[in-house]
Amino acid sequence: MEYNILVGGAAGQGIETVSDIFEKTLNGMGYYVYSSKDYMSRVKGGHNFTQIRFGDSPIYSHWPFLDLIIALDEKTLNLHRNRLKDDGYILCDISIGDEDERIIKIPLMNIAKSLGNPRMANTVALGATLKLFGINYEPATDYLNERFAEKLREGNIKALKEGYEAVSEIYTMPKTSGEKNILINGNEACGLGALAAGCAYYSAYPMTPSTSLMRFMARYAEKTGIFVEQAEDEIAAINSAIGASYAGIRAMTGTSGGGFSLMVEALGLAGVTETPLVIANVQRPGPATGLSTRTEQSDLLFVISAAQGEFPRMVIALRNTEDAFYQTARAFNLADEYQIPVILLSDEYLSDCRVTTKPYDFDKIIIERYWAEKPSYEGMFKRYKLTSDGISPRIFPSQYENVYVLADSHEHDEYGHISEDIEIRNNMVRKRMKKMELLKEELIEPDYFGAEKPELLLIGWGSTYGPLYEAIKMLREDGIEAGALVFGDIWPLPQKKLLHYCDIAKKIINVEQNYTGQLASLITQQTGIKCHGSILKYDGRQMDSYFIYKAVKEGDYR
Amino acid sequence: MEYNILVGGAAGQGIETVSDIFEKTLNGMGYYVYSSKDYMSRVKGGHNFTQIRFGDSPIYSHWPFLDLIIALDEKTLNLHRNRLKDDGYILCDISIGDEDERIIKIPLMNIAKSLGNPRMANTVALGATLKLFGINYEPATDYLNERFAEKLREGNIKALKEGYEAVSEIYTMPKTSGEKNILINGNEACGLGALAAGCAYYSAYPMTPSTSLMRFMARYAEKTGIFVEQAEDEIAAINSAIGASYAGIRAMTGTSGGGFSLMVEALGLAGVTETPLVIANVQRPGPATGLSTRTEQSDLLFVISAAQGEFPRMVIALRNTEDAFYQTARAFNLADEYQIPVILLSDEYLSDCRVTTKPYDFDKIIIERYWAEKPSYEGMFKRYKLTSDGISPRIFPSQYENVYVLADSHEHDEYGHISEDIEIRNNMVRKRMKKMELLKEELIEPDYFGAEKPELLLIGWGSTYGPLYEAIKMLREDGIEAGALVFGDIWPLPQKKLLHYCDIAKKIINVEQNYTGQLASLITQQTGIKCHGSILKYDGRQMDSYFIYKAVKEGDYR
Amino acid sequence: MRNNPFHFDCEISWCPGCGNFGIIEALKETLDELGLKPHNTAAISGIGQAAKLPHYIKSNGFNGLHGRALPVAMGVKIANKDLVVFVNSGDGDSYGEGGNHLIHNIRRNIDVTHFVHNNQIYGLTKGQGSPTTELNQVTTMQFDGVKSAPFNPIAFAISQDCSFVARTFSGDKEHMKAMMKAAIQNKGYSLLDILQPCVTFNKVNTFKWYKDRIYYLDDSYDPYNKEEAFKKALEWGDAIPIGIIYRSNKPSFIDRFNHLKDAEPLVKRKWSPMNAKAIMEEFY
Amino acid sequence: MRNNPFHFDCEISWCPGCGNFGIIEALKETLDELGLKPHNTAAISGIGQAAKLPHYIKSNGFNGLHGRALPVAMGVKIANKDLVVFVNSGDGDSYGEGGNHLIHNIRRNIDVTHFVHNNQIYGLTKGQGSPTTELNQVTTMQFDGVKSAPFNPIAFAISQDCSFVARTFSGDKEHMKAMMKAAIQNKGYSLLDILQPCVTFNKVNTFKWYKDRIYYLDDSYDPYNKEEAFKKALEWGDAIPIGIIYRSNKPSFIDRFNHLKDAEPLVKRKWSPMNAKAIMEEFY
Ligand SMILES: Cc1ncc(C[n+]2csc(CCOP(=O)(O)OP(=O)(O)O)c2C)c(N)n1
Ligand SMILES: Cc1ncc(C[n+]2csc(CCOP(=O)(O)OP(=O)(O)O)c2C)c(N)n1
Ligand code: SF4
Ligand code: SF4
Ligand SMILES: [Mg+2]
Ligand SMILES: [Mg+2]
Repeated sequence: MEYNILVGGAAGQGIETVSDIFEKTLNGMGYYVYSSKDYMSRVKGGHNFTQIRFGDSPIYSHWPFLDLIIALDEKTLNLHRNRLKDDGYILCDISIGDEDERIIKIPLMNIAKSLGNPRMANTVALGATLKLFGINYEPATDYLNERFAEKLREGNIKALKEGYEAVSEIYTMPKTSGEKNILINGNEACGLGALAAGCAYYSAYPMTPSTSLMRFMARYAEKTGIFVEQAEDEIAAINSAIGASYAGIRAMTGTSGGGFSLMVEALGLAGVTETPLVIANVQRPGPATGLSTRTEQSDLLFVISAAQGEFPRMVIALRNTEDAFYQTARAFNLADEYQIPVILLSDEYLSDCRVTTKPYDFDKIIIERYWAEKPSYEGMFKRYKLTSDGISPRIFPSQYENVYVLADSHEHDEYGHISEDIEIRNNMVRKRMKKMELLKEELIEPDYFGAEKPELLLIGWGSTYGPLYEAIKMLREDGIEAGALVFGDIWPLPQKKLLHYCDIAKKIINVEQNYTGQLASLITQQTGIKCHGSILKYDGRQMDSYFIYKAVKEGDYR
Repeated sequence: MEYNILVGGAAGQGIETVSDIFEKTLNGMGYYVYSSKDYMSRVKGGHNFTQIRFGDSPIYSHWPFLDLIIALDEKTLNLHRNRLKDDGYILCDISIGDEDERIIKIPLMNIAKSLGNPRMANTVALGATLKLFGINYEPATDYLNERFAEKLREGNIKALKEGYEAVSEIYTMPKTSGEKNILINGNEACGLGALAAGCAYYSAYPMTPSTSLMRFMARYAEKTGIFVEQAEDEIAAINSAIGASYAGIRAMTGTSGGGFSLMVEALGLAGVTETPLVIANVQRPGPATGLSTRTEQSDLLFVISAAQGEFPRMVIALRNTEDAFYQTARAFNLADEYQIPVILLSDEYLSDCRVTTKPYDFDKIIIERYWAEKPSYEGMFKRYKLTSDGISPRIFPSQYENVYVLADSHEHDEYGHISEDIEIRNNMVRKRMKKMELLKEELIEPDYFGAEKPELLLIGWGSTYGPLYEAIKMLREDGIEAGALVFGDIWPLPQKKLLHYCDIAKKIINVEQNYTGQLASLITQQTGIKCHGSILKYDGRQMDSYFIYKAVKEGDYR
Repeated sequence: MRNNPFHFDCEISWCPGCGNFGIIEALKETLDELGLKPHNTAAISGIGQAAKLPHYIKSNGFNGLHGRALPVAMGVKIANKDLVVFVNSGDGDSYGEGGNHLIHNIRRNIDVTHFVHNNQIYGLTKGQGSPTTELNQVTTMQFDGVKSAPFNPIAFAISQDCSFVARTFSGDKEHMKAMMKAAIQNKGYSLLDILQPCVTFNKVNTFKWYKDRIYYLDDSYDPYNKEEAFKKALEWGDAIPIGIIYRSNKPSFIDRFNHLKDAEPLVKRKWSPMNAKAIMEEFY
Repeated sequence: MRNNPFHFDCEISWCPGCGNFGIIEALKETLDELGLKPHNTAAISGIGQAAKLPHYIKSNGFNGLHGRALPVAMGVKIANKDLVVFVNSGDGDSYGEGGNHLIHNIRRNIDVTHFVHNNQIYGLTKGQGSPTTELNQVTTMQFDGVKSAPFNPIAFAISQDCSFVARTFSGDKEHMKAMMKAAIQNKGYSLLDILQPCVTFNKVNTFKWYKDRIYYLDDSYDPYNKEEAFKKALEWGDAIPIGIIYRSNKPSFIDRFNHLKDAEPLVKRKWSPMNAKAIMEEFY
């Protein structure tokens, strides 16, 4: 059993307060919550909304049909009404809305005004919403207290209560498991994973939708003792992280596409100097500035081939809030073990999705630094020693008395000294590229769910995981022998399951949040396999499970 | 009939003077000259050399076996001796060399010193070389006069003559056709193509091996009336070129991989604003600083997918000095017609190769700007008008009275105003990407040479053109049914000939100057075709025709 | 305003009360009073709240990348020196991401007017510290306060002998207009730093904060005196001078090129392949 | 020199007579005389002739990208504040490609010493104008002379209240050493601009040219006076002051963070996943 509600209004009207507190209340009660955001690139005005889906079992995607719309303005009412279920309701101020009997009008503004602050209309709406679901408002008062400064608290709590009184209960809530779960979004989960992995240096430059990751790190910097810096630009952000990593601490940077573009040269620097580095690219639609606050999966081929020359790297697409934590933590170990840059590909959708998530098991996180022992010699360390597996011993400056270490962006000899020698060049290229082979052994195969022998195989990556998961469930309920393969580790491309299921399936369809079908290209490039159709969306709004389900059912793919 | 000579020494010893004048003399006489350079990333010292191959018919590649080595130092003698033919000779100073009867020792240093300037030893060697081939030294004296300042002229001419007298003729020169050809290298040809196309703005930041292209443009700036600027960094270089192009003049930038990395964000800017732009990426080996003065073809996949988001672009690989001129000029028309960035992929080898080339036919160059007519309305121009072919009418600021034009890096409406509307987004993405389809109609198929029905198909791109051309000739002389397909236009990938010949050939081998076989990947990605083997070289030194020939003969590919 | 040819009736996404409104009004009036027409001006910007300005005005315009307005402006000006080219961008855009272009365009003295909407904060990305945010100020990103000393754009520009350096305040339209006019009329790179309250994210540097602190440079002040100007540039805090702080006379960038100086704008020239043919002769 | 622990016997690819030789000698002696050991120092650089220095000295080192030495140096210093971190890079690297990092690291006052080998030219790429090349100087790229006014690094650094700003000359080893020592000892960002003749490509600013023009600041000069320092910074041409031109006392970047200031270097700390577990509590 589940409900879908939408809270909408202009930027600055306080949608965030309503949704945040409502979600926390539900999660605290033991419900499963899945909330996703849609907002414009402006600070005030325009139209923003949050969709909250919740129920008594895990939820994997947002959903198009609504039980309740909380319309803080008229636009919300007009824009989303067509998605309201026949038995749904709209909650709004008395000043708007028509005769539709599904509209519940309450004097949001008047109540707020009468309490001395018209800006509290949203809190009134929150109170009313809680009541509609028959939820005790006590926890919400605590959250209001946390959220607001002293002087605003009393008013807001009154507003909450008056809203609560203004309507009567209409929904029956299911029983809850009573489980204690966390409610976290993709960027927070990613940041928490980084902190768990012992990331001690985070430098970045603000860029939506990666800013909240940086903000998360900044918020906990003092508490965890790490260093977080807003750099002057993305170039400084990544180069300084490389410096920190060279000097021995775990370092990370995060950005979105435009910032990643500026980091490309230094990505190669990490590659050739063999400096571990974790880079989060939280994708948004391009090209260039594109749609700053929206979502897309269109940087895949870019990050795989970014930077001049050839060097090993790993790309991990984050699929959900579990991945965002565990894979981020894993990325640091991989970066250290192979001395490579590891790119985490996230996107706005995932970064902003707040989902009820099983508490992370910190015992599963192991920090492995792979430092070399003290060498038997003094002086210059053989940082780029030729070894059979391509991995050279690594130490940090001053780690051992009388041993020092040089890193270099040119082709270099085993000591890191510039070299133009043919044999050294060949050996160094091979040494570095050998790590690519080792990486292939490390890969986590994509998740597969669905029929054991699928006739229809959907292939996706990253944040379409949840929507695909639910879509497959629906398709199978309709008797379709479908399955989906969703990539997390994506470069190098794991191929075992891919070859297995492609062999079985009659029809292969790639499902991606971009125009050109980048994963499909990558799969053809790596295996020769061609998809037979594509379900693509590139308007900056994430496809939901129903969208995929419907596209499959209606054969709506090209 | 042809000869191969090598001039070697330390940076600063004047190899350049010897080779430059020797080559010009030969070219002026009507011979075909093909000279390639090998130099270190330093200003003085080290070891540099130039190989000059010349004869009475066109030459396409450098060649490993030498008829004559002009050793300005002992290193040259030791390093290249193993490549000397049994009937070859080494010309050097009396102070070096052993008893090998192939060594012709002359007192280069003593002669130069006796003329008052030991640095003229190279000119003495030049004189001797001319004599060995029985070439009149008069033209060389003219070149010396052009090259040197007044006060150095007399000494150098004396040095030339004394060198000339110091040896006697040993080689017979073939007859020349008497044809008048130009002697030009890849960067000069590219620059000349840009000037012919009416490029009026060139901004760049120095980076080997693209610096000489910039220098070419700078040298002729005043003469041609164009603007050339050394920008503060590559980011400024490309952004200002975009500004100039928006404002209505043809603009270009050039760089090498590291600089291209910094330009990536602005590449997307050209893409989304639909501003024509020509970018030359003169490749060198990476990753990062890599080998600054050497050659590689390892930026192919990078430039194809560089920048966040998806937008149309075209990539043309320059194959030789003909291409460098004509394709550069063509790039400007394509950029203007489709309002896209066009990337020219060159490399150090081509940029530094100086080749006897048929004079360019300037009548073939047509400048097409594709400006729109004056609109029927005043006010804001519909710069991004939705049209059936995806190409919107374009005007420049102040082109028409009371009409003004806006370009924007966000997703935008037809006027260029920021828009987050779903329908506009979808239409704009489709509009832009439609141009990709039109581009496919424009493509020039790769050059094919060899057997009509090849058993063995070699596939290459860019500057391996010449080496492949000669290799195929040799293989066919050995009775092998071989052919080669060499791509110039490479993105979008032309497929007609590719599919045709791949269908016929039993074995397909990609031949590339990189480690991973990037063209092979691209071909698989686009067509599903897989190569059966690869001939790859990634030590920064270009493969010659013999290298390819031998690799094929010995089955030396993986 | 309705008769102003630069006025554009459109939805503006700035927050109500934002200092940017005053700036755009002053700018439109200035352009009109200078007798300019929208097709002869080019409004260039980067990314940020300020940088949305080209969308809200009738003019040629190029809204480019964050931090990269100046290079675009330079390209535009070189292509067509008859255009009046100005940049409107934020303090983050101009002094942060774009810092390097600031240095080098001052060196060039390209004839472009740079209006920096200096709200001492990153507005569009929601309140992070900018290069001009006060030391120790707590922001949405700097939980423990900003740790870098604020950038002083005025002192910086003077140190590089910028040909026109001024400061104005978005709360005083007439002063803004006077400064804008002088800046546009300067033949060379002009930096006009505009104190612009961000009512949403900068709760320190409010309208009142600026209002209480600014004072006007009067006629007795000589902007051509570099050392005095430098002293003025260091004033901040209790008393903030506004007006033209420094000027120097020197040729603008384009006028340093013999072949561009008195010639037609490049965009008006006819380009023919034959232009280059003579060069080929040198390669025989 | 043979006993100097920083001395490294290796082939050096600089041109004979290059001003860089003097600088590296002075640097090695300075480091030794300060009692440092190669494993406690970190030589960071970008790309250029000067930037090859980390290859010619015994020390930890990081030879990164063109223009990006400062960010790397900052990362290194933050990771391990016990290391003595210095940058050796060219004028192109430091003031051209890397200009933005210069601005913002001065603002930070990160405890890194920046030795700019200022030969007023791009050496490694063969003689193009650099940000400090004189106006109108003809170079291998600027056939008609440089068109941008030279960047004044000293005035610039003073304008941003840099905590240590000095100039020295590669022809005077003792002066260089004194300046290097003072620069390294300054707890904060120190800019030492070193006049370094490029014998191959800069035929204007030769050893003699510098020698004839430099004069030494004596004890009567007070580097703590910003306005005086600014005046000094403007001197160039016939008389070029060398010495410590400006200083100011302020906390170094790391010391502005409570949790870093008196703590162990980050690299010496033990990092455990449990460090983060408490944070998860906030998400229930
Ligand atoms: C390369 C890049 N990095 C980051 C961003 C994100 N971004 C957009 S505007 C902005 C800062 C805006 O601050 P400011 O320039 O002061 O303008 P304001 O909004 O305050 O007017 C940032 C960081 C971007 N668009 N591009
Ligand atoms: C991104 C990038 N752009 C350009 C270059 C090419 N490059 C190498 S060194 C250099 C300039 C060197 O000048 P400077 O910093 O003054 O050092 P110098 O050689 O004079 O010591 C340039 C432009 C590069 N390596 N990387
Ligand atoms: S956030 Fe600040 S700068 Fe941006 S529009 Fe609102 S008030 Fe203006
Ligand atoms: S080119 Fe100039 S800076 Fe470079 S090594 Fe030679 S003399 Fe020194
Ligand atoms: Mg701002
Ligand atoms: Mg230099």
